[in-house]
Amino acid sequence: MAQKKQTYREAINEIEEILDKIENDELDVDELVEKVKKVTELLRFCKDKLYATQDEVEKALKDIDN
Amino acid sequence: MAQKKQTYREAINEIEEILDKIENDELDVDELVEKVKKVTELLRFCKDKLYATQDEVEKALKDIDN
Amino acid sequence: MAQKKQTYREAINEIEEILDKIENDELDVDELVEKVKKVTELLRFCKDKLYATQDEVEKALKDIDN
Amino acid sequence: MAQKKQTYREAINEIEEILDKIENDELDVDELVEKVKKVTELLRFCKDKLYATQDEVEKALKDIDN
Amino acid sequence: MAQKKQTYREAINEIEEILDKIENDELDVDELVEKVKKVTELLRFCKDKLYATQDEVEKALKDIDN
Amino acid sequence: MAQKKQTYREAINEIEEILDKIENDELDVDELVEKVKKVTELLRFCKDKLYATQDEVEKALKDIDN
Amino acid sequence: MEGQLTLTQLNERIKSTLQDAFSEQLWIIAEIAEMKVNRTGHCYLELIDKENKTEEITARARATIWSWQFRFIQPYFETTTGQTLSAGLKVLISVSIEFHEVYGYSLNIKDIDPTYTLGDIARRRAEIINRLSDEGIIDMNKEIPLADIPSRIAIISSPTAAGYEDFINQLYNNQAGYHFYTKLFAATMQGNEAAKSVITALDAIYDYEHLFDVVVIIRGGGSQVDLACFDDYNLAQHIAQFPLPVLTGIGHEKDDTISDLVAHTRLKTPTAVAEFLIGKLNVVDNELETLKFALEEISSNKLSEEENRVNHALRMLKPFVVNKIEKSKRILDQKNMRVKSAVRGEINQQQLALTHFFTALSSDSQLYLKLKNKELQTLSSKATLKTKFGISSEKQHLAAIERSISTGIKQLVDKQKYRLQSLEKNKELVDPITILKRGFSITLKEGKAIKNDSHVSEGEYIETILAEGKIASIIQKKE
Repeated sequence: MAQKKQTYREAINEIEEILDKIENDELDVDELVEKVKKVTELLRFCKDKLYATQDEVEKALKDIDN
Repeated sequence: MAQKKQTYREAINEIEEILDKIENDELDVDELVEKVKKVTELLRFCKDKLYATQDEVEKALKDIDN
Repeated sequence: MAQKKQTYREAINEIEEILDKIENDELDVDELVEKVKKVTELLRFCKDKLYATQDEVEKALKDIDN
Repeated sequence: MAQKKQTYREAINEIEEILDKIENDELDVDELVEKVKKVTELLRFCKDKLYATQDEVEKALKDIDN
Repeated sequence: MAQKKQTYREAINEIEEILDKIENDELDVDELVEKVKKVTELLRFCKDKLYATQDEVEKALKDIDN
Repeated sequence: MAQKKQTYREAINEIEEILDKIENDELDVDELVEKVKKVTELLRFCKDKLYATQDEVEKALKDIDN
Repeated sequence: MEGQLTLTQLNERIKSTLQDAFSEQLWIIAEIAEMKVNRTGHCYLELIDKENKTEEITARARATIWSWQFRFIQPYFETTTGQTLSAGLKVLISVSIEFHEVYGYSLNIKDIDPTYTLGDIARRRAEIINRLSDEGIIDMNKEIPLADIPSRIAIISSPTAAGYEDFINQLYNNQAGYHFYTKLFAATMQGNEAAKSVITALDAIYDYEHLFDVVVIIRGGGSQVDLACFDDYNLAQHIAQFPLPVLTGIGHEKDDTISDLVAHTRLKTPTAVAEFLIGKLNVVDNELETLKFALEEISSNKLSEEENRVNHALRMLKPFVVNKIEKSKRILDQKNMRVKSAVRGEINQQQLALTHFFTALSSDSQLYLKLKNKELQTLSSKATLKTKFGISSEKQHLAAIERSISTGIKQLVDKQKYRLQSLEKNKELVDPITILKRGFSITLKEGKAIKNDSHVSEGEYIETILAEGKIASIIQKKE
């Protein structure tokens, strides 16, 4: 889906935004854990795209007749 | 307690404010004990918060690799 | 006693005031003994307060290191 | 005695007054002896008072150091 | 004697009065002897009084040193 | 004698009166001898009195210096 | 009929006439319509010429290339042009005209100039490129952004081709373990049917466009020179306008085909395409790793920065506090010292003042007494002086009186003497005695001469002096 293609970039943008904030001291220690968790989630999401098998895609491809 | 609601940032600011006052002789002997106690409390609070944060961050980072 | 309520700062100010009077010859010999006694009392009060403060502060500081 | 009630300051003032009179020839020979006696009495009074003061003051000052 | 009650000041005044009279020729030769005798008496009186005063003053001054 | 009671001052006055008369020619030859005799008598009297006075005065003055 | 010729004679005469007319070799341009090589290596061709626009065949000729020549000509041509020497090509050939009595007219090809064919191909390619360009589609496929993670791949390939196998192996055995999704859309990848076949495959993929990130056209293991089909306009048009990025890996080392040109990305071989795709995922993976590393670093920096801050505050606290207390102690000590010195100073000052007063008293009173003494002495000498002066001035007074007495008397006496003298003289004239002797008498009242009767009264006692003797009488009557 088109949205799926965008999500990776968005995820990356969000990660970079958060990293910038941490680096530029715009983030309090209080917020740090939450934000780090958010980044790891996003990274996990992106990595899954690289490594994980998406069954529905596999199935869809199998269904194509040619 | 009210202190629990205090953020790390506020605690650090308060610590630095008190330290400045001690350094710049803006503090009376009368206030000294109280203020030193306050600073030690705040430092303990910050340290605890910092260690907790560190643990959580490390845990989050480990989660990415799994 | 009323003196217990006196702050270190007030004591120092009073010492200073009496000293100024002695130094500027505003004091009669007749008053001298009384004033000197007052000053020594104030000095003693300040010393005691200072040492008490030192003890308390050192205790507080030791607590941090543990 | 009335003299006991006299302050050191008053005594000094009286001494100075008499000395001024002697110096400015405002005194009769007839009065001289009496006045000189008065001054010596006053001086003795002041001296005594001063020594007493000194003793008390030194005692008070020693107390500070202990 | 009445003369003892006379003060140094009165004696001096009388001397000067008599001297004035002698000078101004208001004095008869007839009275001269008597008046001169009077003057010498008065001078003697003054001198004695002065020496006595000096002695007493010195005695008084010595008393202070003791 | 009545003359002894006469004062130096009266004597001098009488002398001068007679002298005035002689000078003003108010005196008859007849009286002259008699008057001259009178004057010499008076002069003698005055001289004696004066020298006696001088002696006594000097004696008195010597007493002052002693 | 005389002069009648046999076919053989005719053909012999044609042959000799042709030989005379075309004794030399000629360079001619023709299109290869057919071409085959027999077992012995001889190459038999059919050459044609076409009307440019109508494509109507305007000439046809058989041609041969003898095997010994073909062995040189063919590789030279093919390596120079990158094209298989095959039907459809336009060629510039050096020919000799042959005429065989039995087989008739044919051309024996001695040489082919590959530069002509090259030019022709280039021209045709340029035409196609111009056309694609004019139609505005030449870069269309390039403009489609390639997905960041192009893992869903539609493959157009011959399923039996070694290149396809290489591609699949390469992709699925990637070291990182990236997961790819592939779907093969089989097509003929060489020969005249190839373009059409690939287009059919593209159309099939088009129906499932949303399931794919990328289309891959690969060919491998086939002839390196059989690429003309990928210069096909129709194929190029399809590729260019395909809504998914098309990657090519059709195995040509030298020039790009037009298909390569319009494709999103042109790669040399199927393996290269696989590497390219893995590389894309690698980039993402690296980016993710970088971000992860950055996250680690930044958050640990942040935390250690904060830890430093806290530790710094902790380290500073003690010295600050100790310093503060020491300072306060010093201040107290200073105050203590100040108290002592001020108090002692004050007492010393007072002592000095008392001593001063005493000295002043003693000197003042002595001075006073001296003054008085002097006054007395002055008075005493004044008394002596004045008394002595008084007496001596009295003496002078007396002396003056004495002097004036003696002078007064002397003058008086002198005066009397003179008077006496003049009287003596007058006496001569008015000597009363003389007069008296003449009978005159002097009447005296109380010793004084009466010169006027007003001086006397009746009954008074008067004396009358005569020249000789005196008469005493009482006045009885005044006349």
